Amino acid sequence: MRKKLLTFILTLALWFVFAGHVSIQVFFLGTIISSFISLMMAENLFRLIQLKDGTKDFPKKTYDIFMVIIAFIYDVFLSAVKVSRHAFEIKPSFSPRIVRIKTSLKNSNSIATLASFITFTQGSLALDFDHINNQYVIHWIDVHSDDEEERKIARIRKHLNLIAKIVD
Amino acid sequence: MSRLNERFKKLYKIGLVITFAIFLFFLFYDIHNLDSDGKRYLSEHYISEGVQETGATNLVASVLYDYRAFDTLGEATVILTAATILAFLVPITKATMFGTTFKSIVNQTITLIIPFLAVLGAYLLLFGHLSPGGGFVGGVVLSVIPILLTITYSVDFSEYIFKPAQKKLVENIGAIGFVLLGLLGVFTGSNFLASGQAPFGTGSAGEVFSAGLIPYLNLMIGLKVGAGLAIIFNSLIKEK
Amino acid sequence: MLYLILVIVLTAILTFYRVIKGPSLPDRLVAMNCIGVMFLLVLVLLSFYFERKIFIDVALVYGVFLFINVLIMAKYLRKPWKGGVGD
Amino acid sequence: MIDFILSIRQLFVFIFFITGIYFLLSTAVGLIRFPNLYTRLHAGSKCLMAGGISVFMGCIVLEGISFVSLKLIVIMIFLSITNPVTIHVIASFDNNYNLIPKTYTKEDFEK
Repeated sequence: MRKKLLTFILTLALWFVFAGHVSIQVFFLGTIISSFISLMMAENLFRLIQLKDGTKDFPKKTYDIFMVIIAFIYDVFLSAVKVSRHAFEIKPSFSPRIVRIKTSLKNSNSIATLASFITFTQGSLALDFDHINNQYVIHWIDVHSDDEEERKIARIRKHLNLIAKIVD
Repeated sequence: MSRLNERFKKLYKIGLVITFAIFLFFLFYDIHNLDSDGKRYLSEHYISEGVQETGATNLVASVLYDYRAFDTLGEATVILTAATILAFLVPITKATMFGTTFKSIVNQTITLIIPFLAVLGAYLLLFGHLSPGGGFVGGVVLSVIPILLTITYSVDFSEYIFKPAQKKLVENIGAIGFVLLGLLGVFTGSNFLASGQAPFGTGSAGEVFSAGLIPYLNLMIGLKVGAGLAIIFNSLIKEK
Repeated sequence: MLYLILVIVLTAILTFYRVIKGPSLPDRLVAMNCIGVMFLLVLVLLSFYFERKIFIDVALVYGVFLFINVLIMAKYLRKPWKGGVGD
Repeated sequence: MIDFILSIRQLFVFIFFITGIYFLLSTAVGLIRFPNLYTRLHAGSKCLMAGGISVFMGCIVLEGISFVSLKLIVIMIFLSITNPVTIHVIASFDNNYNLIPKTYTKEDFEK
């Protein structure tokens, strides 16, 4: 029931954004359509997220989501600066390396979220995911030594803890 | 002889491009000079009086579903014919196709964006007379949902969720409903598929429930196009 | 605003070099995806240039179709084997 | 006072558009100059999304608070969700692209 209510509110907000103005007729149509969608698809949408604590710690969760969005935008711009610096060099120099990282996440929804985070951190790209050994295959753009590799893996662990707080 | 033949093949392509360019030049020259003559009286009439006569702020929708609605009926019949013939001719046996299999990352993302697609399709269908869009585009966006299910999971899963009989039923509802809505014009004493001239009341332009029959015709075309495209895609992909 | 649109179209033409040259098929797919997103930005900026804000719907639908297009191409395009259909 | 706020807004719009042009140009140059596929994927994901986000932010500042800027935010979130998935699909497609023709022999097709 809680899932259906959440889906209903989200789709109704999306409907008002698309419609562009607020009136009684728009609200009437939107109620019909979003109730239809939430009856059909609510179970599939939140299939793997466990809402264990309910509405008790709602402000804390909102703060966490806000922190994730800030970290996302910061990472996108910082990594883009780093790649564009490679593009305007006179002689582009790389030292690529392919690394496998083991994760502790079990939820397949959070695995998908972490993959898009890995694509946007500095100089890394999620190539593949191995379901048997539960590990990512990651391509780094420049890693010069083993010491530097450890430091970069630690940066991914920070994202992993951040995501495990919200959806897991 | 063979050397001459090769040279002719090269010159053939270049000559084709040049001929096409000259043809396009004359076409655009004619369109550009259309202003000077008095050939534009019909489009002037549509632009100046279209909103007042039909009640739809989107002028393309007012031409498609009011002035030239009979052409739209013919266009929609093409999709019905294509879907039925494809479902009839393509054999039932399934073969192995060597497509790449997607990992769970793709599946989770597609599960997240399917409600977004449903709301977008419903908006394009129901607001066809107020904004760009309309029945055809809304139907294509709605038919994207079964196509996504087909390419990420399999044909069997997609046909388990949306049954083929249900899709046939929805398409037939669209096809019959269009004609029945057109007959409403005859019962009130005017022509077939008339919405602006028939005494339904056009309403005030700019609101959701206005413009006579146009929103309902949009809805019918959207259901028909969406179900038809889903049937065509699922009958062409024969993956085991 | 018009100069901004011209610069983005020029970057799209620069990217089109990779579509023609690209040695393998995934290179061409990446370049095509980039060109698609650049023209989506051009559509949004054109709606601001002509001051018709209602044209943003066109950009929305274009973004949806771009995603589907790349997914279907990446699933079913492959190298033709000897004696097969595409040989 | 109103002139001051307007000039501040113009300055922000200018900064956002200039950064967007810089990242889009670096996308095109990177796609041309980088040596192999995986480094080109880096240019096609990060620089492209940074350029797109900054152009959208410029449009939002230019528009102000209205329904149009909310619609722009919806497009921005949609792009930033789907673009990493597209890059991942192309990368995994390349893996299978090299592997599949070796694993199937001619006898498999004659069956």
